[in-house]
Amino acid sequence: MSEITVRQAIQKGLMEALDSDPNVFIMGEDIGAYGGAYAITSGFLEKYGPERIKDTPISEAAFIGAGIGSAAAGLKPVVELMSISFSLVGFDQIVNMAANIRYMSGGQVNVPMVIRAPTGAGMQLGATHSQSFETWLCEVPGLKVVAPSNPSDALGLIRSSIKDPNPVIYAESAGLYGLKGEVNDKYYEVEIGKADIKIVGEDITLVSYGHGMPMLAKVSEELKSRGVSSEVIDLRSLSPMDYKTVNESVQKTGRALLLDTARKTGGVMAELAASVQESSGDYLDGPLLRVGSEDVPWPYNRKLEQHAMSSVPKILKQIEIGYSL
Amino acid sequence: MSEITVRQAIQKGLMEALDSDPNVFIMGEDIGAYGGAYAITSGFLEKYGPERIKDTPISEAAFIGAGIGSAAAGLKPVVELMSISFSLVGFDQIVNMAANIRYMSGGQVNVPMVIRAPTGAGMQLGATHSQSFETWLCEVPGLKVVAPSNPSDALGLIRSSIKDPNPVIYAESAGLYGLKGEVNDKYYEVEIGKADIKIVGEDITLVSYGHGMPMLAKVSEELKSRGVSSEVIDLRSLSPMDYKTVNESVQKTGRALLLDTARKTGGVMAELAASVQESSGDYLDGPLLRVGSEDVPWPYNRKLEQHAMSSVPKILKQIEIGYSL
Amino acid sequence: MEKKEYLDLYRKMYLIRRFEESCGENYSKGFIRGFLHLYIGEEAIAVGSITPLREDDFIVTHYRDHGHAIARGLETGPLMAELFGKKTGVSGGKGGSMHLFDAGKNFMGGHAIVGAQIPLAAGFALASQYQNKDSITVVYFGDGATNQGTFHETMNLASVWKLPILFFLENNFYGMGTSVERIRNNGKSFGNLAENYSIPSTIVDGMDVLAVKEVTEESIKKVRSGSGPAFIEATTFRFQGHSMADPAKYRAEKELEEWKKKDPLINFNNYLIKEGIAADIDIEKISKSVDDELEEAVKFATESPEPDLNDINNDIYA
Amino acid sequence: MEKKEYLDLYRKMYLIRRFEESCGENYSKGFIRGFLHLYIGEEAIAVGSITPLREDDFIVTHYRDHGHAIARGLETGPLMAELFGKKTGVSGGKGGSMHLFDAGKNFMGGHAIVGAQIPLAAGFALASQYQNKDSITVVYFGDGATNQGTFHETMNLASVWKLPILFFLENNFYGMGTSVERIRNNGKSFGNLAENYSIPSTIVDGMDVLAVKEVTEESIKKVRSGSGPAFIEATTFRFQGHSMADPAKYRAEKELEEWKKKDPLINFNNYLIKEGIAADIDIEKISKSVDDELEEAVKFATESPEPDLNDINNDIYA
Ligand SMILES: Cc1ncc(C[n+]2csc(CCOP(=O)(O)OP(=O)(O)O)c2C)c(N)n1
Ligand SMILES: Cc1ncc(C[n+]2csc(CCOP(=O)(O)OP(=O)(O)O)c2C)c(N)n1
Ligand SMILES: [Mg+2]
Ligand SMILES: [Mg+2]
Repeated sequence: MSEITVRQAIQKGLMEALDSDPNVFIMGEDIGAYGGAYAITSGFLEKYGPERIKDTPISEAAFIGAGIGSAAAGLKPVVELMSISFSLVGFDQIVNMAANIRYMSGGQVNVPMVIRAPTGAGMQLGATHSQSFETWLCEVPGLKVVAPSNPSDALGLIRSSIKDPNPVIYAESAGLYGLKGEVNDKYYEVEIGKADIKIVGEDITLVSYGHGMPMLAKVSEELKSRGVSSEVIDLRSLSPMDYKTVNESVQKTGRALLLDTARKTGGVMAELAASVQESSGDYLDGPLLRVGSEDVPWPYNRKLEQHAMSSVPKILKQIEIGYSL
Repeated sequence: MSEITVRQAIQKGLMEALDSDPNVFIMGEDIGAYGGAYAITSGFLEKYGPERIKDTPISEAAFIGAGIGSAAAGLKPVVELMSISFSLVGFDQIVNMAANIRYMSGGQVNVPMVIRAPTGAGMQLGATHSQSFETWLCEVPGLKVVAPSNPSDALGLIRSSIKDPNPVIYAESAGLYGLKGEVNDKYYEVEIGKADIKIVGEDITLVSYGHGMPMLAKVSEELKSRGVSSEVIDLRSLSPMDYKTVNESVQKTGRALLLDTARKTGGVMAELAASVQESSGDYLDGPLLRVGSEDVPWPYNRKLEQHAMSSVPKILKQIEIGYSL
Repeated sequence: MEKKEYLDLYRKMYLIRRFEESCGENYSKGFIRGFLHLYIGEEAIAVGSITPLREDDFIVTHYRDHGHAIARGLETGPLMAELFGKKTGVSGGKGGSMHLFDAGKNFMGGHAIVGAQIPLAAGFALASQYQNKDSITVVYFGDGATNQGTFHETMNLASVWKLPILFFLENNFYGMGTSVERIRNNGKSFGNLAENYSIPSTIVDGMDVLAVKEVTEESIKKVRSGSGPAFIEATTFRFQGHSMADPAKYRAEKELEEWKKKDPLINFNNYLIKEGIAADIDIEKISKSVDDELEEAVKFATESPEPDLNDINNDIYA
Repeated sequence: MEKKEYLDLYRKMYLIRRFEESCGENYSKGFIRGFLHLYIGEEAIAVGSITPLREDDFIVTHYRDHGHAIARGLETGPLMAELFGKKTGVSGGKGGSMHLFDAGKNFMGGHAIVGAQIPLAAGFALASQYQNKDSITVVYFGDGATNQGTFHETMNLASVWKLPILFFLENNFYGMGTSVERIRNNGKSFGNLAENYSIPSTIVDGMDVLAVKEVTEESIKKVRSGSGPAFIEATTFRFQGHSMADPAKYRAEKELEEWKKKDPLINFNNYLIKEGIAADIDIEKISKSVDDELEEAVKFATESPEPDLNDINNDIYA
């Protein structure tokens, strides 16, 4: 075991892939000479050269599209977006092209591509730079979407994402890059589509992903101190979504709180709640609770931004109101 | 009262606005000389001239953006997209600009714009042309989204949309343009944000919008013949969403089926189900049921496409399984 | 060029023409549905530019894609079956007219979002470059598509990266009902757009299959040599409306008549006869063989099975 | 030009310089957060091009927007307060550095998605044209933004519709860490991109405030006359990193040193003295007054209240 950060885990996974598969290359804005907006590819240009670490012009639609084409031709592109907020200018390429080409061609054309992008709010970047579009992308058939919350999953998921023969969106919580954690030195992968039960418990199921997981850890602690045992689930993969694990847990505990760090309305947990109440309704002791960020454009001011975000107190309050726990 | 089609209702509303407000103008691809991809603006160019019926180059991002700017400067643009599927190439302008500018400017800049677009599948246009992105747009704070299901609402909503000082997405079910219905000759508007109880009933609440409503009418008939009384609600407005009307109905009936014509996963009804089970859980006799289209890219083949779509038999089957009705 | 090659060009053009006519009929009969865009009038472009390509070259095109598919050698049976939505169609009945694919022939799709195929095509070119192969990619698009941002973004990218890609503009002077002068303020030709990115451009009479073939061969040579992208603009006209839904009232009758005088098929026929390259009997033989082939194709399409209902969930993920 | 006008230009440039320096300090202290992009080195552009505008002209710019805001006459107090996230800020503390707005002054925003402000700006120009007003719109963007499709789409649209818009390219030769020659294969200047759409273009030394002013005045006249859009490229250099997070290691020390010799402020100062337009005492007076103003601005920002928590739900809908 080694202790590394999420950033280091992603770097490790990328370097392994670059080292072992000559068809793997990375492209994106300022990933080379600049070293990456969040320094993920720092030092890569020097090590792998400009053919494999490709700085692009500021034209997301063009280089996402080129990624798709190159994948369809047999390469393994890893495309970095500086922010998932910028995916919008290339949204047609992701949603209409990457996701649909296999289907429209009757299964002839695969798109083994990874799109990596930081996601989420909390850094006072304002309304256009703080969005969490994994909430939309995970609803598109043809795409897979993963979102690690810790170094171990970050490494395991970047490995499986690059190996996957489908287009995979790898959403990186921008606030977690510096998070440290243990990583197994023996090679492993994390299966896309499998949630992780972080804590086994009896009284309530807590579900989130990415940036929500550190919050759930605190909530679980606090509940424990109140004598309440919580089962904590990290979805890790938003598409495919591991409904089974969540349903089994909810059927055991009879209660659940689903946490989005994105805005509540239309968050990942909306679909999960709608689906779980349908499958596991009979086992529920009350409604499924949801917490998400406020339904407002992200404000710059720190106080407002913090207030807009999901938080431990908000979660505890919902649990109190909903289940008197 | 007059009997007109949805198409005629939209035309009437647009012409009224053009006649009464010199700041209203329409722009989009082939709305002038060609008369509009779905013939909504047929004859408009001749009547209002090229300054007010503006044919654009095929550059959705540019003319949506120009619509936003012109609205911010005091005009009343009605932007037509040939298909809501094409909104993706201008998604950044809609989601990051139109929706956020008021907030980011601290309330200084209004964007009184309407974006009209046909939506939905069923015409064998394949994966890239059959999407229903109102499901995403209604989750964006700052935007309003309406989706009429009949001529009367189509007219009432186009009136209120054009008057609204905010950006409004007016989603037109492409399959309903020819639908006929009664329209009041006296001027009226339909308030954005108010659902419509089409049929009052006791045993089950049926909710949809747009293209889903004709299906619900049939389902309600069939249920009636089985002695089951259904309350049928047309959301009409997807943002703001009239949770109150839905909750009241569900609290009365204790049962509900929510119908999406878009894909089930991430459809409008996901959020509604998640929210209603939270607010009205105590009144429910079972889970909230959802029907939506299959989670697949839209296929071209007619049999497959029809099979992918929501349908009356699928709805009835769900109701039978869920509530034994 | 051998007589055989001339006749091959003629046959392909004639096959496209008759295929499209057959599509029109079968659309009216309801066997083909959705959006259907015919290539009648533009046949010389696909045939002249695709014939000189190698098998390992990639082709990416737009929704008006039947001509390119046929020129590439996709069989008319599976093509027609695709339009009929059948399981035996080139895209398994899932793509339809706008989304023809044959990965085995490196025919990487018709694409229906205007301009969206252009970045995609750059990716195939990038793959060839990355793998040190000398295959190239040709991407087709219309005059209307030049207004999309993706066109410019990709031209720039291709130029900066010196990608082996041939941008092929089919300028038929209309994007749906919108004529070129209404969406462009710098003349009716587009070459300067390319030169702007230091991409060499050529303009050619798209009604003349030999001319198209010649300039394409030159451009292919250039692109294959590794010098970066090239751009060809072929001027043409679609003899029909934009799609089956379009009566094309926005065009003057006279404009169409003028263009019809340049019918690529008739003119090439006349040329072959006049130059003594072929005799009437050769042409008749081709007509006959094409008619037979198409009869077979329609029969194949008609008799082929529809996809199974479970096919709906296949082909989403690999 | 009167002495007063010269000194006004100088004062604005100096105010921007000092404002930016103060921003940098206050960022280090943690009072300003998020992304902060300074305009140091580029002052002559905003001042030279905005000074000649009329009050009813619209300005739309990118995230590197402090200079334009100050040149437009937005007060430094509310500007600094915005960066501090205060309720008294020009955008109520909700926009931050990248989203400065003052609708009353037709300052229609800094915008943070590269290239996204360009279509928006066309809309303001369209409104002026539609209402038969002779106001114009100026839109600012960087060299990197020219790679975005929106830039081309809007240039084309503006040209076809003859919109009264002035496209203003601030070419500082880098988009973040990427130098112009790495994202463009046709030289380091961009004028041909405009001419391509029949938009007249001018290139100007963006370190020389008088030169910028002069060419902008000419372009404004042209655009205001109704002849359609114009394009100006001003060459410049940012003396700092892209944002506060960027040590700018990708640039050679020497390149920066060369450009610093052209410091627009120092050179204009020297020019004023050399030509006898101003005396040292005038400059000193300005320094003093600017320093005082900024002290006030920071004080105002510091002492201003934060937004109320309920403000979070305001300003979403009208
Ligand atoms: C992004 C987008 N906008 C609009 C459309 C609708 N549309 C389909 S074809 C077309 C015209 C394209 O014209 P052109 O590029 O000249 O090709 P042509 O049809 O003449 O071959 C339009 C507007 C679309 N498919 N995609
Ligand atoms: C669509 C999009 N992609 C990427 C970014 C990140 N980004 C912000 S500024 C910038 C560089 C822009 O360079 P340039 O246009 O030359 O302006 P400058 O900063 O030099 O003034 C980049 C890549 C963004 N904000 N939006
Ligand atoms: Mg055309
Ligand atoms: Mg720059």
